[in-house]
Amino acid sequence: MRKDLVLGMAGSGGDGIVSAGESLLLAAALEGYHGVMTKSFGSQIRGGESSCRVRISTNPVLNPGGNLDVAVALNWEDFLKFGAELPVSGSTVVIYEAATGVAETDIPLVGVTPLQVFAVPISEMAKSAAGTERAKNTVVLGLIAGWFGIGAVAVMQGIRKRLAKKGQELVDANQRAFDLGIAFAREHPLKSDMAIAPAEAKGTPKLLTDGNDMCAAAAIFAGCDFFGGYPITPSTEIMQFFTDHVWKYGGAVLQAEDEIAGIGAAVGASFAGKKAMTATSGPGLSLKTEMMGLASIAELPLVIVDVQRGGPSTGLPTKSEQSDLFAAAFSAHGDVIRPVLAPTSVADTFAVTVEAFNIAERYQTPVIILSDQEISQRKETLDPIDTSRFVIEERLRPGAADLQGYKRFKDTDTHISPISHPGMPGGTYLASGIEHTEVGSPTNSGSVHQKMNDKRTKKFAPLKERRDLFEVAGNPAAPLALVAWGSVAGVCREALLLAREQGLDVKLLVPTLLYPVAEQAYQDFFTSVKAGLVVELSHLAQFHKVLRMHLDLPAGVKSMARSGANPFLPTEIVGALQHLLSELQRSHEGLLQPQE
Amino acid sequence: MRKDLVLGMAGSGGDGIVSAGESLLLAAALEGYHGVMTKSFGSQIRGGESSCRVRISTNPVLNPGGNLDVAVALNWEDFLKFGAELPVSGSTVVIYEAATGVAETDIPLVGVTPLQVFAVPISEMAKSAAGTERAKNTVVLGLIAGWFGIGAVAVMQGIRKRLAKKGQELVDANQRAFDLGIAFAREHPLKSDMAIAPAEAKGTPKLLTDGNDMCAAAAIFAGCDFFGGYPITPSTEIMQFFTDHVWKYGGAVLQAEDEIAGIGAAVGASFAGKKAMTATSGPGLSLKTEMMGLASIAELPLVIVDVQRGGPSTGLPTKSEQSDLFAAAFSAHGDVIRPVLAPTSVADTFAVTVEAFNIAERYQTPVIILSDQEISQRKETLDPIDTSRFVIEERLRPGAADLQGYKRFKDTDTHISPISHPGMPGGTYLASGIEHTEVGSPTNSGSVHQKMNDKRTKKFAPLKERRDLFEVAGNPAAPLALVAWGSVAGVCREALLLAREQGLDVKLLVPTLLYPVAEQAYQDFFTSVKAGLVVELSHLAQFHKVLRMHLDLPAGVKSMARSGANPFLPTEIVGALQHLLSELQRSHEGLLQPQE
Amino acid sequence: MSATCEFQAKDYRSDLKPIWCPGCGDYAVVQGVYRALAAIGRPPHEIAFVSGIGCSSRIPGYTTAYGFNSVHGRALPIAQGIKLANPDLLVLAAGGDGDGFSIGGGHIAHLIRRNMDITYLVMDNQIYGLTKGQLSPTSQKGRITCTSHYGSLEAPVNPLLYVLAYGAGFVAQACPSDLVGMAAILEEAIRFPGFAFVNIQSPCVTYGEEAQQLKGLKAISQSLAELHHDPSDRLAAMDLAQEYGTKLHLGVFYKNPDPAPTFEALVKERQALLMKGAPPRERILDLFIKS
Amino acid sequence: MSATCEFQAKDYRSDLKPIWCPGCGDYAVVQGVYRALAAIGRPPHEIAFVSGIGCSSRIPGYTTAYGFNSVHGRALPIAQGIKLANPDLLVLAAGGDGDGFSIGGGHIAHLIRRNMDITYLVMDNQIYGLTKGQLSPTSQKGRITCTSHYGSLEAPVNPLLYVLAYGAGFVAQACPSDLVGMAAILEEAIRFPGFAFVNIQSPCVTYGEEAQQLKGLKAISQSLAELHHDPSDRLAAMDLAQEYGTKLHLGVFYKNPDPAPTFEALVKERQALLMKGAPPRERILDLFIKS
Ligand SMILES: Cc1ncc(C[n+]2csc(CCOP(=O)(O)OP(=O)(O)O)c2C)c(N)n1
Ligand SMILES: Cc1ncc(C[n+]2csc(CCOP(=O)(O)OP(=O)(O)O)c2C)c(N)n1
Ligand code: SF4
Ligand code: SF4
Ligand SMILES: [Mg+2]
Ligand SMILES: [Mg+2]
Repeated sequence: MRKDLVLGMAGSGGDGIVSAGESLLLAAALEGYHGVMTKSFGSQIRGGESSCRVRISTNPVLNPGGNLDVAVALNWEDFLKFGAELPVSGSTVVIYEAATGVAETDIPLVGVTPLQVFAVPISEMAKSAAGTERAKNTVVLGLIAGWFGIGAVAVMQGIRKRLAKKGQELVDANQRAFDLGIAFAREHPLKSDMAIAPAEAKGTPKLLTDGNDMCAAAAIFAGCDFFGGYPITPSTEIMQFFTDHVWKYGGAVLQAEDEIAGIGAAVGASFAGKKAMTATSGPGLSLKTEMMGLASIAELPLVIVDVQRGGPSTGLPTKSEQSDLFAAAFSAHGDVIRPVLAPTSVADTFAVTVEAFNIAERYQTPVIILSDQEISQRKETLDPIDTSRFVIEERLRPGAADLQGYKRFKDTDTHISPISHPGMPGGTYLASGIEHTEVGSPTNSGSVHQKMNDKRTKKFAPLKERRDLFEVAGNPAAPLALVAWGSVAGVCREALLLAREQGLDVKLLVPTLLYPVAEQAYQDFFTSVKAGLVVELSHLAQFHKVLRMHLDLPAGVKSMARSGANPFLPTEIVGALQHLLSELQRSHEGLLQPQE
Repeated sequence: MRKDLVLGMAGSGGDGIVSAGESLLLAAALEGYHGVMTKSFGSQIRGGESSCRVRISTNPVLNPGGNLDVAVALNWEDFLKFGAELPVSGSTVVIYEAATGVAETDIPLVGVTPLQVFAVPISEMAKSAAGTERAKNTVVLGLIAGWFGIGAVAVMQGIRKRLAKKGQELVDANQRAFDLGIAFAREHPLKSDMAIAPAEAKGTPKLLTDGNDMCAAAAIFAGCDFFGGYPITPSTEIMQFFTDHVWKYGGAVLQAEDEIAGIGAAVGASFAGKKAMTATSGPGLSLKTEMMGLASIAELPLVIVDVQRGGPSTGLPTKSEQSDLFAAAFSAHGDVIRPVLAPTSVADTFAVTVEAFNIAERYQTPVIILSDQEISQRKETLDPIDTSRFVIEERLRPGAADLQGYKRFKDTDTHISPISHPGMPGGTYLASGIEHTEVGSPTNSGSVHQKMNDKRTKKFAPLKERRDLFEVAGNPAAPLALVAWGSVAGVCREALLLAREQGLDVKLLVPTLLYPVAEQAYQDFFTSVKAGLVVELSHLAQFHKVLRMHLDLPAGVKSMARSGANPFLPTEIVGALQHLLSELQRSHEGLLQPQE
Repeated sequence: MSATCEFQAKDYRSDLKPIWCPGCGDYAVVQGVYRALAAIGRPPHEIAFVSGIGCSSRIPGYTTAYGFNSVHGRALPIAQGIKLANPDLLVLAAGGDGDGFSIGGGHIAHLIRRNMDITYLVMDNQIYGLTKGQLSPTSQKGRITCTSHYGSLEAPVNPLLYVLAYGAGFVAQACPSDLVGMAAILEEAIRFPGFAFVNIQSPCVTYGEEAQQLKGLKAISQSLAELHHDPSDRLAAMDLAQEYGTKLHLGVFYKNPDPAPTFEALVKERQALLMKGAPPRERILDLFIKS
Repeated sequence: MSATCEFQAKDYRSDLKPIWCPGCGDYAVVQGVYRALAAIGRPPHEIAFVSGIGCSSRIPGYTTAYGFNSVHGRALPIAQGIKLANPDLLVLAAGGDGDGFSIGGGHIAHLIRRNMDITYLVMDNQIYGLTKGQLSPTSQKGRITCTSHYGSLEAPVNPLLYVLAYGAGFVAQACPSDLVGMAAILEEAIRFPGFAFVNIQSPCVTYGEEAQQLKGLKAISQSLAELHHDPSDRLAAMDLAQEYGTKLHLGVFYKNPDPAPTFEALVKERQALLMKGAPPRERILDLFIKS
C-alpha cells in the first residue's frame, strides 16, 4: 500500500471543489494522517474556476507534491486553466464528469497517457442520491474513499458535524451521495491497488491551519498587542485573525484607510511601547516603503509581513511568487539594513514569526517576514507545538541610571540603546526621521551621520552570527548542493531525498534569515560544494543575485529560477542536479563517486 | 600665477555670504573663467548658518575642489558647523571678521596651521564705507579682488546691474565698500602672490546654471510636455522651472497633493501620449514606488528624477549622498528592470536627461535619473551646448498594419510593441497593472506571466550593449583603477590627473548607466585591472554591491565608501590608491613600474 | 474634437466578458455607461476611462474606450494627467467605495478644487468586494464582516457630503434600481462642464447585506426631483446629503448654475498667452547665457 | 492616569532652541501649547506629541513631552497607533497646512469617523514654509509663489468646512494675534472628549504675503462669540466656515453637545467583554486543534 497520495481537483466555483478538499484534509487529519492542501482560484469572486490540491501521507508532508496521483476534473475548461499547477503524469488516475461528454479515450491532456481514466456520471449520481447537483462534491469524496481508502468514516463525521443544524434530511442526502461514490469505486476497481496505508499515529490530535492564521496566532503568542493594516490578497486573513482574537489579550486592531496609515499606526504603537505588526502583499509593501525607512532610523521595533504574490504591480494576485525579496531588502531610500526572514511551511511560520518579533525587539528595527501565497493560504496538518520551548524577547528598557540625562540613541558597545516610551517618567525624547544625535536632537552634521549610520548597521553583527537560522540537510560534505527559501524550500527538501535515493551526494541549505546576508554561514556551506542550484520562483533570480552581492559563489553553483505560478517539481530539480553532475564529471573525471 | 583657486566662505544667514559667492562666480564667468559654486545651509530657513564654496579656474572645472585656498569666516561658530565641507589646510589663507575678537594666533582650527591668517574688521569697514553692516559681503568681495585678482571690474558691474533700480546711492555705497576691501588687501600683501592668471577665452559667453534648472531645461528640450510633482528639497527647482517655462511649449505642470499623485498624473500623461516627468528626493521616491511598478508593467515611458540627499527617511535634507541607488534599482515589488542613469556635473545633466527620455520612449519604461544635492544645487559655468548634436527619440507608434487586430503588448523580436494612445483611432486597449496578454486582457496564467516577464526584461538587452554610456579616462591598460558615479565622479576625475602626475598608472570608469548593469562594459574595463577603488558616498557601498551582484570584480578592487555630507578629497583618493599600489607591489614584486 | 456621429450602446461594449458575480449591481452600471456614452456620441477612441482596483474597477475593460485599470486608489491622479495631456478627451474615472474614499480619499478634494472636466462614478456597495468582504469606509457602524466579527466601531464616511464640501460643481446619486434614471444622470454628469461626481449604490450580491440589495435599496430610495429639491442650493444639498446611509436620494443633489472655469481652460489661456514669442525648445539653454 | 499636579508653562518647554525665522507665528503657537498644557496639568511624560514634516512640525521638539517628528503627512496615523496602544496618554498631533491637507489629507476623515480622543492643531500659513515658499493647499487662487509665478490656478481647500463635513466633534480657529484666546481654545480642544481640530492662522513672515501677516489677519478677524454663533449648530458652523479665506473667524465653530463615544472607549468595552475566559497566549494554538 502507498504511503503518500497527491490529489488535484478542479471545477467551477459552484462545484464546491475546495470545500471537498477541506473535508478530505480534515478527515485525513482525524484519521491521523499528515496532509497539506493548497487552493487556487481564477480572478472571479464567484463562479470562476477553482481548484485544490490535497496531499495525504503517513509521513510528515514536505510540500503539496509534484505530479498528481489522482486528478479530478468536474469540467475540462476549468481543469486546464490551472496548467502547471495540476500536472498529470503517466501514473495519474484521472476522474472526470461523464456529463462533459468527453470520451475516456480523448480527454484533452496533451503529451501524456494517464495510468487510468474514469468518466464518472458525478452530477447524475448526485441528483439521484441527493436530488441536487450540489452534492457533486460529496460524490467525489465517496469515490476517493472507495478507491484510495481515505476518510471512509471521518469524511461523513465531518459533514455531519457541519450540516447538523441544517437538518437530518440534508445529512442523509449527503450520506447517500457519499455511499454512491464508494459503491461506484467498488464496482470499478483500479488496475493496481492505490489505497493508502493506515496512518501510524492514529488518534493523536493534530493541528490544522494555514500560514496566515498561524502567523497571526504566533504574533499574539509573541506578545503582539497591535495590528494596523489594510486588506489585500493573499494576506488579509492575518488581519482577520487579529480582529477575531487580539482583543482577548487587551490588544487592538486598526483596519486603516490605506497601507501607509496601517504601518503608520503600527509605528505609533511601537513608539508607545507595544509590540506591533502590519501585514500586506506586494502593492502594499511598496506603499509602506517610506514608513519602513522611518522605523529604521527611529529604531522602532516593528514586524511587517509581506505575503508574496505574482508581480510587478497588481500582477497575479492569487498566485505564488518569490519576487519581493529585492523590495523587502532594498526598498526605502538611504543606507539602511532591515532584516528579512522567510518561513517555508505553515508549521515553521510559527517559529519564524516569533523570531521576527524577537529580532525586532532586540535590535529595535523593522523586520520583514516574507511569506508567499502558497504558504499563507495552504492548509497543513501539524503535530502540536510545545510553546514553552520558545523564548520571548522584550526591547531593552532604560534603567534608573540610563534615565540620568537619558540618551535615547546612546551608542553603546552593542550599538543598541535602551528605549523608553510615552508614559515612562524621565524617558521623554524626540523620535524623528531626521538624522539625530544620541539625545535625539535633529542634526545635519556629517560626522554624526557617519556615526549613527555605523551604529544602525553594526548593531546587526550578532544577527549574522546566528547559525540556528540556517537549516542544512543531507551530507554536510556533499559536492552537490541545493539552496532554496520559502515555499520552494519544501519542494527542495523532497528533491533532496529523491536525489539521495538516486545516489546523488547532495545537501540542502534553507535560510530563514535572508537579509542581512550571513556571509559566513554560506561560505561554510559552500566549502565542500562543486556544483549546485539556487532554486527560486523569481524571474530575475533575486535570491541568487543577493547572494552574489555578498559572497563569491562556487563557479558550479547556478541559478534555477522562473516566474511565479509555475511551481517546481521535485523531479525536475533532481533532473537539473543530474545534469550538473554529468557536466561536472565531464570536467574533472571520476572526481565524484555516487555514494552507495 | 595660479590657474585655480578654491574659496570657502561661511557666515550666518543674514551675512549674504551666498550672494557674495554668486556675484563672484558671475564676475568670473564674465571675465571668461571656468567656475563652480556649491552652497550649503543649516536647517534654519532664515538666520541659520550658511556657506558657499567657489572654485575658479582658467581650465574647465571638474568639481568644487578639495582643501580651501582661501577661507572666509564671518564668524567662527558658523564656519565650524560645516566641518569637512570647508577643509582648511596648511596652504590656506584664512580671512575672518576681526570683530569676533579672536586673535590671529588662536583661531579655532585644530591640527592645522594655515599659510596666512588675516583678522579683518569687515563689519567696521562696511559701516564706515556704506553706513551699514549689510555691505559686509561687498567688503569681502573687495578683499578677494584685491588679494586674488578676481572680479576687480566685473564684480561691481554685476552689483551695479543688480542694484540699478534701487538707486545710485546704494550703488555708490557698495562701490566704496568694495574699494575699501581692495585697499585693505593692497595694504596687507600676501606672503606669496596668489593672484589667479587671466582667463584664456576671455569674452566668450558662458552659460551659468545649476543641475536642477539644467535638468528641467533638458527635459523640455527633449520634448517633455508634462510635469507632475510635489515639492521636496533639493529637487523642487525642477518643478519651479517647469512652472515658469513649460506652458510656452503647450505643456502643463501639476503641483500635486503628494508624490503619488504627482507620478500618477505623469503616468496618465504618458498613457495619453505625452512625454512626462516627475522629480523628487528620497522620501518622495519611496512614496512613488508602487506607481513605478505600474509604469513598468504597463510599459509606459516616464522619467523620474531623484535628487539624492542624506537618508534614510528625512535624514539630512540639505546634504549630498549617494544612498538611493538600491531604492532606484530595486524598489517596487515583483520582477522588474528599471533603467537608472546618473549625471556627474551640471554640464552633463543635459545629455543625461535627454538620454533618459530617449531610453524611456524607446523601451517604453520608467527611467530614473539619480542626481544628488551637490549637482542639483551647485552653479557651474559651461560652454554653450550645441543642441543640434542631440537625437530625440519618440515611442514606436502603431502603423495601419499594427492596428489590424491591434495587440498593445505584442511580443515582437525586439520585445518592444507599438504603443497607441487615447485619441488614436483603432488603437484602443486596456492598460493595466494586472498581468495581461498581448492584447491587454487581464490574465493569471503562469505561462503568459513567464512570457511577459521575458518580454519586459529581454527588451533591455540592447541597452546593456551601449558603450557610449560609459566614460573611460586614463591609460586603458592601466593596472590601477577608479570607478565612480554622480558628483563623486568629478572628484575622481581630478584624483586621476593627480595620481597620474604622481606617476601612478591609473584609469577611471564613470558609468552613466547604473542599472541594468552592463556586465561586458565593466569586464572590458577590469581586464587590465589588478587593484582599484569603487568610490561612493554611501555608507553601505551600494554601488560596489550592485556591481558585485552582476560581475566578479578583480580581487584587488576595493570599496571606498562613507556616509553623505562627508565629501571626498582628490588627495585622499590618491592616497588610497598609493596604499593599494604598495600592497600590490608587496604581493607581487616589481609587477608595476610607475610610468614616466 | 471630432463631430459627434451616430453611436449605439453596443458600440461601447468590448468583447471582454465581465467576470462579476451573477447579479452584481455593476452589470447595470456598465449598461448605464454604454447608454450615456451613446447619447453623447463621442467615438470610443476619444474616451479615456480610468479606474483603480476592485470589482467595480474592472469596468473600463468592458468598454471599447481607452481603458486604464490602474492601481488601488489612484484613478483620479492618473485621470488628471490624461486630461491635462489632452483636454479634448472625454475622461471618465470610476471605482469602488474603498478605492475612492479609503485609499484614494486624499485625491478627491484636490481634483475638485482644480475643477478639471472629469466625471467620477463610484460604485458604492458598502463593502470590499474584490478582497472578499471586509469593512469599507461606507460600511455602517456595527456592520459585521470578516474583519469585524464583533461589529464595526467606526462611523461611515459620507461621500455625498464630502464632495459637496469640497466644492464639486455637480453631485448626484443613482442606483441600478432605476437604470434609465442612472443613464440619464450619467449623461448629465458627463455633459457638465467641470468635475462631476455620481455616487451609485451598486449592490454586492455576494458580500452585501440584505438591506443593501436592490429590494432594500428601493425601499429607502426617494427621488430628489419628487422632493422638489433645488439643485442650485448647495447648503440644502448638504443638508439632504446628511441622510446618506439612512435614505437613498436619487437624482442631482447639486449642479452649479454658473460653473467655474476648468483647470484645463485656464491652462489653455496661459499657454496661448506665453507661447507668443517664446524661444524654440532647441534654444531653451539661452536662458542660462550670461554676458 | 496620574492625578494632575501643579505645572507651569515652562515645565513644557524643552531646551532645544527653536530655529524658526524671527517673527514666525509658530513661536506664539508653541507658547499657547505650553499654557494650555500647564492649565490641564498632565505631566509631560504622559503626553505624546506627534507631527509630520514642515516648519510647524518642529513643534514637538520644543516641548518636554514625548515627541515624534515623523514623516510628511503622517502625524495622524501614528497618533492613532499611540492612542490605541495606550489610551491613557494625552495625544496631540500638529503640522502645517501642507502636511495636513495636502499629502496628509486622506487621513483626517478616517480619524474623525473613528473619533479617537486626539487633538489636532494645524499651523495654517497658506504656504510651504520649510521648502521655501511653494503653493500650499490653502493658498488662494491667483497666489504667486515660486511654483506659481503666473499665479495659482486652483481654489484653496477649506480646512474648517472639510473637518465639519467629516463630522468632527470639536472645530475651532485661533490666531497668534490673540495668544490668550488661542491658549484657551487649545485647552478646551484638549479637554474635549473626542477628536478636536484647531486651525491656527500662523503667519509665515518669510514667504507669507502682506495680508497674511498679523496686521492683515487682525483686519479680517472676527470673534465667533461676539457673533453670538451657537457652537452646537453644525449647519450654521458649516455656513460660517464657507467664509474661510475671506474672514478670519476666531473661536469655536462647533462643539458637539453630546459627544459620541470614542473609538478607544469602544475598544476597552470589547476587550473587557472578550478577555473573560480567553485562553492564555501560550494556548492560542489550541484554536487549531482538530479532534
Ligand atoms: C495598494 C493596494 N492595496 C490593497 C489592495 C487590495 N484590494 C484590491 S481591491 C480592494 C478594495 C475593493 O473594494 P472597493 O474599492 O469598494 O471595490 P469593490 O470590489 O467593492 O467594487 C482592495 C483592498 C490592492 N490591490 N492594492
Ligand atoms: C514625503 C515628503 N514629501 C515632501 C517633503 C518636503 N516637504 C517638507 S515640509 C513640506 C511642506 C511644508 O509646508 P507645511 O506642511 O504647510 O508646513 P510649514 O513649513 O508651512 O509649516 C514639504 C513639501 C518631505 N519632507 N517628505
Ligand atoms: S463580489 Fe460583490 S462587488 Fe464583487 S463582483 Fe461579486 S457581487 Fe459584485
Ligand atoms: S519659513 Fe515661514 S513658517 Fe518657516 S519658520 Fe520661517 S516664518 Fe516660520
Ligand atoms: Mg466596494
Ligand atoms: Mg504651511
